Amino acid sequence: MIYSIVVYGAPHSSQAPYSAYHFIKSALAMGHSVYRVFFYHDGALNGSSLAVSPQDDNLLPDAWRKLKELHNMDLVICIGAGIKRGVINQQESQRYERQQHSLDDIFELSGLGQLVDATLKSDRVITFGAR
Amino acid sequence: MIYSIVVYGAPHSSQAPYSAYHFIKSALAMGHSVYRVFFYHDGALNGSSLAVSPQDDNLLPDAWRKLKELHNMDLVICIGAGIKRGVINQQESQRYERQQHSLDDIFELSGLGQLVDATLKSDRVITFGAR
Amino acid sequence: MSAKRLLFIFSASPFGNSLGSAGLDAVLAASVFDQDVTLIFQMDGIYQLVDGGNSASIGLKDYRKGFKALEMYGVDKVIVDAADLNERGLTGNELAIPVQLLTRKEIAAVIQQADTVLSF
Amino acid sequence: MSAKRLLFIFSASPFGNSLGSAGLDAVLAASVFDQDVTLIFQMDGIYQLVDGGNSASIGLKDYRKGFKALEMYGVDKVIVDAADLNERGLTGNELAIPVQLLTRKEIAAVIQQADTVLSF
Amino acid sequence: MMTLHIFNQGTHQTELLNKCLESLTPGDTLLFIEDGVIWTTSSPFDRLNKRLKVTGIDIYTLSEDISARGLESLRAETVQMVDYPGFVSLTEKHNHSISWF
Amino acid sequence: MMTLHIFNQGTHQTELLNKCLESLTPGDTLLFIEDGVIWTTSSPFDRLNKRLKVTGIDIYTLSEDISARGLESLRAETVQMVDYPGFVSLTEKHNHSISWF
Repeated sequence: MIYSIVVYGAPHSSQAPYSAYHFIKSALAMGHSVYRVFFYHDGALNGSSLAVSPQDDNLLPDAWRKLKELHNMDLVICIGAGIKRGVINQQESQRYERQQHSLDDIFELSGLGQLVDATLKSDRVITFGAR
Repeated sequence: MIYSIVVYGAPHSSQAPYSAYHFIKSALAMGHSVYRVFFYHDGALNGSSLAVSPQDDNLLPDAWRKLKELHNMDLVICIGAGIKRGVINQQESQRYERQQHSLDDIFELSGLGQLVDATLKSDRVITFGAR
Repeated sequence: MSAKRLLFIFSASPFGNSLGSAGLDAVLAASVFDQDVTLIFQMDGIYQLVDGGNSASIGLKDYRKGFKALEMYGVDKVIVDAADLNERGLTGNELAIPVQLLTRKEIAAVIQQADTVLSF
Repeated sequence: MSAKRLLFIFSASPFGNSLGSAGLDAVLAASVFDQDVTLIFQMDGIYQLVDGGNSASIGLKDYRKGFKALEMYGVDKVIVDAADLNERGLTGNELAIPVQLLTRKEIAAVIQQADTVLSF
Repeated sequence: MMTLHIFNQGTHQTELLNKCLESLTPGDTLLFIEDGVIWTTSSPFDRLNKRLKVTGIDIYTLSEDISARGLESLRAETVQMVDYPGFVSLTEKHNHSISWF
Repeated sequence: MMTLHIFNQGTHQTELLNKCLESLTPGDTLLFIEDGVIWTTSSPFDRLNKRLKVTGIDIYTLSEDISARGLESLRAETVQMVDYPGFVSLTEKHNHSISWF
C-alpha cells in the first residue's frame, strides 16, 4: 500500500515525530511504500538543521536522513508553518532579508497543496498529532 | 514591586508569549520593574531571529526589542531548551559544528540558574504556561 | 483522479493555540484542489465559529474571518455537534456562518463516509 | 539571601511531552542553589515516578532516572496526591522513590506555604 | 499567603479545572485567561460553580481574552472582569501565583 | 469503511476520550499510543470501559509505549497489545483513521 504520514509535533517537545518514524520504518519493512511525510504545525520544527542534542540522544535528524537516502522519501516541511517558526532555507532567508537560514537540506519547503496531493495519491494517511 | 516572568510557549503556536508581553507592558506602566523574562520549554523559540510573519501580523519580535531598548530588560533564553530547539548563537553554532545560527541578539542564552536567581531576586514570579 | 471526501475535524479553541488557523489553511488548500470537503466543529472547536470578537486586544490576527469566506470557495458542508453546542450554552445564533446541527450518531456516520480525516 | 521555598508541581505524563524533563532540570538547578525545594506529583504526573520502563523502545532517553538522583542533591520532600494515585490503580509500591502521600486538603496547605510555584 | 490561580485552558481540560478547584484555600483568587475564559461563560460557568466547594473565592476573567473571542454577551454575570492592569493588581495583592495549563 | 481511532493523550484529556468513544461505530478499532496507553491500564481502563456504549470495538495498546513507561504489569488483561508492525497491520485493515489529540 501507499502511505503518507502527517506529523504535527516538534522533536524534544512531543513524541509525535518519534512515533511517526517508528511507524514508517515498520511500514517499509513490511513492503509498503511511503509517498510523503508532511510536517505541519509544530512538526515544521523537525526541519531545523540547528537543533543540537548535546548527549547525542536524539535519533531523529539521522533517522530522517537515512530514510531520505535509502528510500528517497519525500520529506516536506509546510512552508507556511516553517517560516513562522524560523525554519527557512537560503532562498526564503534572502526573500525576507534574514542573515541566516536553518532548513536541513534533506527537507523541502512547500505548500499545503503537497498535503492535499498526498491524500489523493495515498491509500492511507496517518496523522501523528500534537497540540 | 520586582517581577520576573516565565514563558513556556512559542509564538504562533501558543498565546503564552503574547499574554506575557501584555502583562509586562501593564506592569511597567504601573511603576513596577521586571527583573528578568525567562524563556523555557517551547518558549525558547521566542529567541529565533529567523521566524517570519509574511503579513507583518506578529507584534512580538519588535515588542521584545522595544522592551529591551527602553527598559534594558534581561531577556534570557534557557540554553538547554534553546539548543534542543535550534535556537543557538554564533558561539554555540561553532561549538556544535553547525553552519548557521539563529538567536536574535536581544536575547541571551543562559542556564537554569537564571530562573532560580530570578525567583530569589523578585517579589513575584508569573508563569505563562503552555503544554 | 476523482475527488476524495476529505473530513476536517476542529476540536481546539481559538487563539490559545494555532490549530484552528492551521486547519482553516488546510481546508482552503483542499478546496482549491476541488476536493469534496466537509468540516465538523466539536468541543471547544465550536468557538472557532463564534461571530464577532476583536483579537487586536491580545495582539493576534483574527484568522477566524477566513471561515466566513469558505462559502466563496465552494465549501458549504459545515457540521456542528449539537450536544457540544448546547453544553456551552450556545444556540447556534452566535455563529458566523450557517451550519448543520447533527447528533453524535449522525456525525459518526459522516466520519464513516470520509476517505481521509484530518484533525485540528 | 535566605533560602526560598520553591514548589514544583508535576501534572503531565512522561514522554508524550517534555514538561517532566524540563521540570526535573529546574528542580536540579534549584537544589544546586541550596533552595528549599518541594515536589508535588499529581494527575498523570504521577507516572513520572513509576519505576522501570525502557524508553529505548520509543527512541527517547529515559530522563526519569534523574528523579532517583534527587535525594543525592538533598531533595527529599516529594509529595504525591493520594487520591490521584488511587484513581490510577496504583498503590505507591510502583514508584521509584519514597514519597509522602497527602490528601488534597494537605496539598493545598503546602501550596500556601510556598514562595514560588512552578508547574510542569 | 493567599494564592492567585491563573487558569488558561478550555473545557477539554476539565480534569485540570477540577484539580485547580480542589486546590483552593478560602481567600484564594481564581483568574481565567486565554482559552480559560471559556469557563466564565454561560453553561461552562454553571458546571464550574457546581464543582466549587470552597467559599470566599473571587473569580475573575480577562476582558481582553473575552473580547478577542467574541464572548462578551455570554459572560456569567457573577464573574468579575479585569483588564491587563487589573491582572497586574491581582498579582500585587497575592504573595504568589500558580499557573494551571 | 471501518475506522481506526488513534488516541495519544493521557487522562487529563477525559473529555476528548468521551468524544472519541461517542464517535465509534460498531466494528471500529481503538488504538492507544504514546500517553494514551495510560487508558489501557488498571483503573483508567475500568473508567473507559464504563463509558464505552458501542459493542464490537477492538481495543489495542502499543507495546513499545507501555514498555517505555514501565506500565506492563498494570495493563488491563482484556486489552490486546500490538507492536509497531501490528500498528501498521491495523492501518492496512481499516480504510481510514482518525487521530485524537
